[in-house]
Amino acid sequence: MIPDLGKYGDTVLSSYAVSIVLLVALIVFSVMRGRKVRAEMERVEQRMSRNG
Amino acid sequence: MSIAAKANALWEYANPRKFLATSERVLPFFWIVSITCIVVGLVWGFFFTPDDYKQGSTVKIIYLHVPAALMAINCWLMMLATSLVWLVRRHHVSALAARAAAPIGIVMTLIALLTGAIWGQPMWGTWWAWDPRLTSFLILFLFYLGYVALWEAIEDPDTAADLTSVLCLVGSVFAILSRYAVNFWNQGLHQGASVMRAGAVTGADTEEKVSNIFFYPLLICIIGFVLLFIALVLYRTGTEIRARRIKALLARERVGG
Amino acid sequence: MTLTVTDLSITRGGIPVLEGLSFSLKAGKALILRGPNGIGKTTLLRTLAGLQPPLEGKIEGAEDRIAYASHSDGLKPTLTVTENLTFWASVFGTNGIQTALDTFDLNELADRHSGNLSAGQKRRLGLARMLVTGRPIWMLDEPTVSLDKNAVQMFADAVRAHLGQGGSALIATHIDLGLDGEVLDVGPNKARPKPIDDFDGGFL
Amino acid sequence: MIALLLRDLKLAFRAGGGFGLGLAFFLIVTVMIPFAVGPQSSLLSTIAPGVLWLGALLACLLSLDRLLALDWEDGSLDLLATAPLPLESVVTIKALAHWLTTGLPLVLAAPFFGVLLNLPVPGFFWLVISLLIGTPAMSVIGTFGAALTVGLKRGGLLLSLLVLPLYVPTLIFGAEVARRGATGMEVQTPLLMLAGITAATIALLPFASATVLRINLR
Repeated sequence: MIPDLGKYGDTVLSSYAVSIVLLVALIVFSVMRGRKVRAEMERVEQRMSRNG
Repeated sequence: MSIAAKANALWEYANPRKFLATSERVLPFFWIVSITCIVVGLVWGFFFTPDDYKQGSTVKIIYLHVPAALMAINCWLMMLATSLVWLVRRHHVSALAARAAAPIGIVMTLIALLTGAIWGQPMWGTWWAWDPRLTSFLILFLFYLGYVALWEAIEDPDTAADLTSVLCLVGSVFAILSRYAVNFWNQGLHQGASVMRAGAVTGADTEEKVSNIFFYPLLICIIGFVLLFIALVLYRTGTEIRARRIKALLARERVGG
Repeated sequence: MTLTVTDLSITRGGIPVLEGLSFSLKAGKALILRGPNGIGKTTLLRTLAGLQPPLEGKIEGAEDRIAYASHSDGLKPTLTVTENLTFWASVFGTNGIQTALDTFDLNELADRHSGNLSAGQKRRLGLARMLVTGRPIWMLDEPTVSLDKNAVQMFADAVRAHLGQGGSALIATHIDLGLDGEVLDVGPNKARPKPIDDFDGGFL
Repeated sequence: MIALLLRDLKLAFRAGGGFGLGLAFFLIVTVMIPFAVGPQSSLLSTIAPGVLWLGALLACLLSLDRLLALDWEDGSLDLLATAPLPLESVVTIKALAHWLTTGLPLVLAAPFFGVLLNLPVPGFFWLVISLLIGTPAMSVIGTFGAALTVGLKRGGLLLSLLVLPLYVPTLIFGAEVARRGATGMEVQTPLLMLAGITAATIALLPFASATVLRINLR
């Protein structure tokens, strides 16, 4: 499945691993924080409209 | 619509609510297309391109290294533009977009630095060389860190937006100066960065025909990174807008709303 | 010349605190600011002094005519009384600190380092600093804090003398100084929050 | 303006004013370097120009957080902002006072520390010249950093982080002049660049510093 990377196999695979991990982490953190903030805003808005 | 009217229509997106509504509508497109592009580009590049005769399989790293490096710089340019818009027109969305973009720039710079270091190990025989291009990215990384730290440190959001914008402007000038300084200081091991000629990456003596093999997947990866950057900025700006709104609501509650 | 404020709204940390404020302060008069803590008296004084921009409204007759004294009065403990006053006099382009020394009874202390003064003496030095600026409108933020009864009396006399020479004063304080002037209660001008579903308003 | 400069100098020289702090730090760096890298004089003379420049830079950095913070805390900045003096002049004078109390002593002391580090003889002249031209830029850039972080509690670390990348061009060209001077190479290009950076920062950066200071005073 994985093509023959020759003697540089570790180099290529570790580059891909590091980059993909970083990208995925960035996306996951962005989405997690986005969800949290969105829920928080709805909560605050509801409380404010209840209390006038 | 006249050009002026179009320009005016563009400023309407500076209205946070309109921004949120529009970004919500277009975001799915950007997420899907960007991730598809990156997956296709990387799979193509990883599985279906040959090794370079000089660098062997390490040439496959360019599919990550080059787009990340491009975005690291373009992200700073985008922050510069939005900072200017904030300083001149006082659109909050603009300042928040700059704030939202900075961490993406950090990650892109980090990817460019790390893949560069990993690639440099077998090629140059060392993890880290004080090569001008690597050094410039390290300095850019410091600029990003300082910028984010300043945003985090300041309580009042408008003050933070003003100060970080000025820092971004001044920083840009110094970043360009540093680039020249670093070039002067060390002529460097790094190849030229001409992206449009992937041959530059694979060595000048490679045939152009061969470099086309690397060029198309690289182009797809670059498009993917650009779209991913846009998606992330739109999404994160939305988050910043909501966070800002929460802060404003709570502050109003405190003064007795 | 009169300081005139029309329909002024001011913000603190991006949030409106006072709105619709109008008053005028004539030469020779004092205006006492009253209102509960945290309502924005300090912010008002800072806005009038030109340290921060108002949200709305007009301020006339303030340009380069205000001597502002905050809670801390910009005195260096390692400089003597004379040195401190001379410095501020030359920054504001006036000379003659002697009047200020006389007015606030500071002649005996002239060569003392201001770090060695008592709280009341420091306060007097702070007021002398207002005098050496040569500016007609004094803006004082809680000037009687840490003053004893005699010192308060001396302070009131000094302000009265300043008014007598055609100056004016805007003072945020809780105590009665017996000055010739009006009292302005800013309580009713507390900014009312805009309706919360106004999204743009949520940014202000 | 002269009054402000004189006051700042007076404050720096009086007790607790922080004069000599940078110099002491510079001394520590140069004395400790041989212990850290070994006593071979050939090695020391190779790294001497760079070490001396770096020492000067760090000594400068060390004193930055006092540059505006003291005047901020005691309300002097508020009063200066309402004074007839434009804030641009205030920050320029502040930078000048910082240079006179930190930069200039470092320039004057550098030759003595150069002896400790076996700096080659032709290097002394160029070391002093490069520091003389370069340290004013460091004071002006530092003032900008200090103005950015003046209202913050614990702004010291942030100040260093912000100022560090801004110091890079000055350090590169300055140390390059000293290094080339020490080895007898021509110094014209880096010297011109260094002078250009200093001139440009002195001419332009005070406007940015005054802008951010005004924002911080709001």
